[in-house]
Amino acid sequence: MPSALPEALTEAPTETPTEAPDRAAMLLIRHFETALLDLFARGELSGTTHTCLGQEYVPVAVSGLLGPDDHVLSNHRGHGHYLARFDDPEGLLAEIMGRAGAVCHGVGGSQHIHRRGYLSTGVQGESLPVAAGLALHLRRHRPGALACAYIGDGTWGEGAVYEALNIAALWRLPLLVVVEHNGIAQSTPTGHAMAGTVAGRAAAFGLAHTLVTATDPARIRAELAPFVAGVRDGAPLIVEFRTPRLGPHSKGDDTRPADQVAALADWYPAVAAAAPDLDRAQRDRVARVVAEVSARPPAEWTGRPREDSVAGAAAHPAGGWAVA
Amino acid sequence: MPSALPEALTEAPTETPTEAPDRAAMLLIRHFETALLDLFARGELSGTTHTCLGQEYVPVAVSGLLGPDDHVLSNHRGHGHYLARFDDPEGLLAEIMGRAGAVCHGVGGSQHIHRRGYLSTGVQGESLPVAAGLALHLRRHRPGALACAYIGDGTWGEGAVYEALNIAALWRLPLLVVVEHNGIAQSTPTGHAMAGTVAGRAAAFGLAHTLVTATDPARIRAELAPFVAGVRDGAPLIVEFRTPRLGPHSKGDDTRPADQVAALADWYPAVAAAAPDLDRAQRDRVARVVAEVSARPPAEWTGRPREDSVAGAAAHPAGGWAVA
Amino acid sequence: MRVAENINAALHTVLAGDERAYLIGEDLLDPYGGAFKVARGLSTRFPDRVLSTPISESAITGIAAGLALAGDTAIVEYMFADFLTLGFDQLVNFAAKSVTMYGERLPMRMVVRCPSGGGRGYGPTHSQSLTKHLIGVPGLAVFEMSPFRDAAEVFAEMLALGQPCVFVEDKILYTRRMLPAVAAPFTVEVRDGVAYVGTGERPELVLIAPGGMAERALAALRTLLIEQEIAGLLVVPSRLYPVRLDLPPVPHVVVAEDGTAGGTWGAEVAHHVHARHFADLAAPVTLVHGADAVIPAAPHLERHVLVSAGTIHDALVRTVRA
Amino acid sequence: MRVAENINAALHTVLAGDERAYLIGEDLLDPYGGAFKVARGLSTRFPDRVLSTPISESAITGIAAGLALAGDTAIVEYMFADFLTLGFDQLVNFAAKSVTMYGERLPMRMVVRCPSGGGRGYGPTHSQSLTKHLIGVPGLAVFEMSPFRDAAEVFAEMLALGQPCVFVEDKILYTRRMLPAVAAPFTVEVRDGVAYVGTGERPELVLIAPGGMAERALAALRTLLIEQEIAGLLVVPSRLYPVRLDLPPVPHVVVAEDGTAGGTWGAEVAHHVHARHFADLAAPVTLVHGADAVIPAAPHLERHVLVSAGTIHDALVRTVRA
Ligand SMILES: Cc1ncc(C[n+]2csc(CCOP(=O)(O)OP(=O)(O)O)c2C)c(N)n1
Ligand SMILES: Cc1ncc(C[n+]2csc(CCOP(=O)(O)OP(=O)(O)O)c2C)c(N)n1
Ligand SMILES: [Mg+2]
Ligand SMILES: [Mg+2]
Repeated sequence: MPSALPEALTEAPTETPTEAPDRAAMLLIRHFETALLDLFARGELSGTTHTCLGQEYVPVAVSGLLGPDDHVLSNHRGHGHYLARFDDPEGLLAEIMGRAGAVCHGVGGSQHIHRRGYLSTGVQGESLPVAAGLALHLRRHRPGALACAYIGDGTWGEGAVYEALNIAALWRLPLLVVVEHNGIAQSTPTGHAMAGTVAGRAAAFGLAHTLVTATDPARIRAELAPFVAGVRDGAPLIVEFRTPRLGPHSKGDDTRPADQVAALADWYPAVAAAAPDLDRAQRDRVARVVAEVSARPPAEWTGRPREDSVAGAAAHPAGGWAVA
Repeated sequence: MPSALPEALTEAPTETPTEAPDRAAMLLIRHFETALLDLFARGELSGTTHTCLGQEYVPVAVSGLLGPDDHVLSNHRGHGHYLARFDDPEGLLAEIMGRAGAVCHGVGGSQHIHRRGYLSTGVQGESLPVAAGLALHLRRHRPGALACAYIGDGTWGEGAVYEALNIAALWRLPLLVVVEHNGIAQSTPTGHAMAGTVAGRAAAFGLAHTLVTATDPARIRAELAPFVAGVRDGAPLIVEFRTPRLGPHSKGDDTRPADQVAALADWYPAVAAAAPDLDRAQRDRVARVVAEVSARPPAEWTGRPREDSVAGAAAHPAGGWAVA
Repeated sequence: MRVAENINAALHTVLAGDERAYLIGEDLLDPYGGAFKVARGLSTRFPDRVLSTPISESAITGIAAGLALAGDTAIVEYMFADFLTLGFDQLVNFAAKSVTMYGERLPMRMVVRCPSGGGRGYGPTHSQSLTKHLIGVPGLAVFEMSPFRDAAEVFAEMLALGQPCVFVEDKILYTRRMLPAVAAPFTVEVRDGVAYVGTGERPELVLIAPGGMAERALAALRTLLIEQEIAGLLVVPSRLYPVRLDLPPVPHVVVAEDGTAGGTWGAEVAHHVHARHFADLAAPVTLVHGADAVIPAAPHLERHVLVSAGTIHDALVRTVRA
Repeated sequence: MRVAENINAALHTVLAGDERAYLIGEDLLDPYGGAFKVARGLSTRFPDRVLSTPISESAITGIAAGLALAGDTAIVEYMFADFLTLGFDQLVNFAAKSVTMYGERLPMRMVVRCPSGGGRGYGPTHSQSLTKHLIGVPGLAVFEMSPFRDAAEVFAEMLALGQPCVFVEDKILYTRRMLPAVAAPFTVEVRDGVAYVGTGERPELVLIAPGGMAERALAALRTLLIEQEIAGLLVVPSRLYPVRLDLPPVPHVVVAEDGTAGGTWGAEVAHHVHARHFADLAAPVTLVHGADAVIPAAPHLERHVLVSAGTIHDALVRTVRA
């Protein structure tokens, strides 16, 4: 039915990150994500998880432009967003594994994380209106601060995205939308799901748009800095990254031909070759985190529903609830 | 809060319709709408109604481009859409007044009308996805036919509009969107509710767009004919009319300054002066319709819920239902 | 004072007393002041905190949730309750969930106001009472405006809950008097936000109804007393959900509400009553509600599907005599 | 045959037998075949009638309504039932209403399929059972997949109704066998689309549960029989709403379902049962459902809020012994 062809990535990442902290963060995220897929393969993780293999540099670049008062809204593919903002692989892994010390006590899991200045949710498109509300708050109470929402190319299918962009433009909200355009949504190539372009959508609302094809976080930050300053002044911005999704959507569900995936550019081999010690250090760090967190007891949900639950239900030790 | 100023109508209607049937249709709608406001003022109508005073020429122009297999989707301000498609003021007035012979037996009322090839609903934005579905059907079963949806400028606030346009563009659906941009939505000037432009929104999805400022239906049809032929070939089109809303949103709820409303161009005086006999004939026709329909008994709702209603409720003569 | 004015005054109170409070909705600016004029004067007095928006119910609800998560107080005005369906995802899957889904309680001061109900000839998409769809969402409470209780008090209660609340406002009630005089032998007593309208006699039945139904319910009880000499007690809670009711022991309980048949608020109340008062009951709780049908535009057809005082009265008689 | 395969086969049957039938949803194309693989093979076999869409639940639902109004057969696959909230307006305010709001019945062949329920560790927004919100919409019927009934039969029934239907598919059930062998002394009998699983003895109680709960419900009944020597009858309707059940006279009725507390399907069933069987009942209908809480991602926490066979069993014992 769709007439458009899958959109190929027009520019492949080729540069190596120039700054050491960027390399460190990217490697941390890479090894974290790889470790998750391993844990899944070994049956030690349940549920679902979406890794950002290949895209690690995006949040690493963006986070460097954010201050402590800024608010990040993340999505289903959010581990990189979190780790680039907080150096806390333990808290995140514990959340994903449901162990003690989990950022959200194991309730949210991979897709629903909250921490001061950070929030994710798993329903596509929901976050942009919320981001607009946060931006409205920040404009008044933390002038100069912004709300930064990450969304994928596929998320442009959702109407709520447009409702929020329209309002952000009208009200001149300090809203930064980071689009991780990886050419695919679950199994659907962007060309089957998006008519027109992201740039065109920005223009539709009179919003600034910039395309990023670079992959060195330092260079990206330098490119984006003046635009982001504009956001802080009330000019919402859409930053579109062209970036490769190297892994499956979730786990084991990649139906792209292997050669297509293999042809995607990966920043990792070059960085690992250029900084083998750092690579090893981060791999080891993640391995330690995995070992340490795996050994923790299950997370405790202190806020869990109690017997005097408002709906009058009675907790049952076997799980679930019953009302007579 | 909104920074934009109310958008003034950039071009005022000035031409007089050149073709007699167009004049007849426009005058019929004008007198129909005026009669409705009279009936309301006299307390003979209840509920709500939205007249299209000033905008009559839009559906008159558009309907002339439509064939019997085409499907029209109308909205809350739909009397003109209906009367331009069906020469049936009796059926429509009976619907609005809840009298025998009502197109929808008095159930739908002003905002919810269905007739072969025509459907309206009162929830903003709902119609475009439905129109896309109808267009999909028509493409297969009535090649060359199209779905034509009327929406207002304010309706671009709704996310469903964008979801549908994206899909219509991707699937090359024969969808014609007629935007009646009257510079206001209920009490809200377009500049307070729409960032960017309608043209920009069309471009966002790679859709064709054309702006109509003319007011002579014949001239408008000539302008639009090649575009509409494109729609029938699978190139969705957004036609944007700049048109004045001369009357209140509903009844008695116009908060615009009187001089602002008075400054809006009205095609009627010139046409009435140029064709006084036709004007009188249409006024008289409407008066007869009003008299005749007002004398009819109440509409009967043959499909009304019965005692063996699926939910097990029992009808009650005093109205409403009760279940023991 | 009319009910619409009372709600308007409550909004003035909230916005004046809390400089982090916002009102967000469509066509709110003066002189329009919202479709039902409940926002009158607010945009003039609090121009920065009354946000008149595009027609974007989903975004509006999400924006309110964002504000509330940041510690602000967000009140949303839906133009019609019917449009709650458009913001349902933001309300159910985001706002209500956010209070608990991040593992620790995130307090949110957020109220969604929605003009509800038929009787005005607005037709199938502008006349609904959708309360039923809002019942049983973890983290979401539902209240309804009642003529017996100052809206300012209800707003204070809702905001103190620290979780999203829906506030149902009956459109016909807007035009009615607050604290209506109730003719003898009935008197009104309000305890814990619940109005009890009775005769002082020990009631033979209890009739439970939300604020928008109270007038019709009381008319039915009065006829029952006069024609059948049966004393009933009308109970009007302002919090509809979670349900918590303190009822005298009676053999008969009836719940009357607007909204169509099936999955009703009344079924939830009945569940609550059966669980607590089964032994006292001579019959199961009777539910009175609108027909299992769309609400037609024509007034004579609309009457056929909506609940009237007569509907309730006959249900009361049938219940007691069964 | 697994349940997912049975539904897949039913979709093949519908699309093969009706060349106006469409399947519409996200990520449907082969080889992916939908998130839960229920659409497998369909896009290859019916490339023009399997429409894989952008992530646009609202538009998808509206498109289906448009097709259905034009006389086509439209089946929508939601990737997760949780996202019904996004299409709620199109479903409730347009599709369901269209059948009657234009004064004459417009038949619509439209089914919305939605993978529901927890137990997979997907977290708060991908684990819900939202049936409660779909109950009591005029013009909308709700069905649930049951291992005891061929999906093709249910599809035929839904499409014959000529009105929009929601078809709930439990995600855990997908992996289970169709027509599961039931160990003695229980046997299954299906009458009018309702499965009755009993021992042949006169039951002391009736347990009503939708298809996704049937396995846990039967496990609970079995333990009840073995440990307490109490015979129960399990009733598994495939049409959940409108409720119509044919029950033997018993003193105790229990309804078990997924979904959180409050405004449950069970409350609607209870209403139906109380209205018809009050005289036989020794106690009000007992409702078993999930906690009044979000569904956590971590499996050990998720278990705390979901209904297990143990929860049901204990509720049965408490009900009978009370
Ligand atoms: C409303 C909604 N519909 C469907 C899904 C299921 N889903 C999860 S991620 C995803 C694809 C998202 O694609 P994109 O936005 O491009 O992000 P990416 O996964 O490529 O990072 C889908 C369909 C969802 N989470 N929310
Ligand atoms: C979803 C929804 N929200 C709000 C309304 C109330 N409403 C009816 S018409 C209208 C204004 C529509 O403006 P526009 O689209 O410009 O059309 P116009 O009335 O100017 O013809 C509003 C807000 C509605 N009908 N539907
Ligand atoms: Mg993507
Ligand atoms: Mg307008």
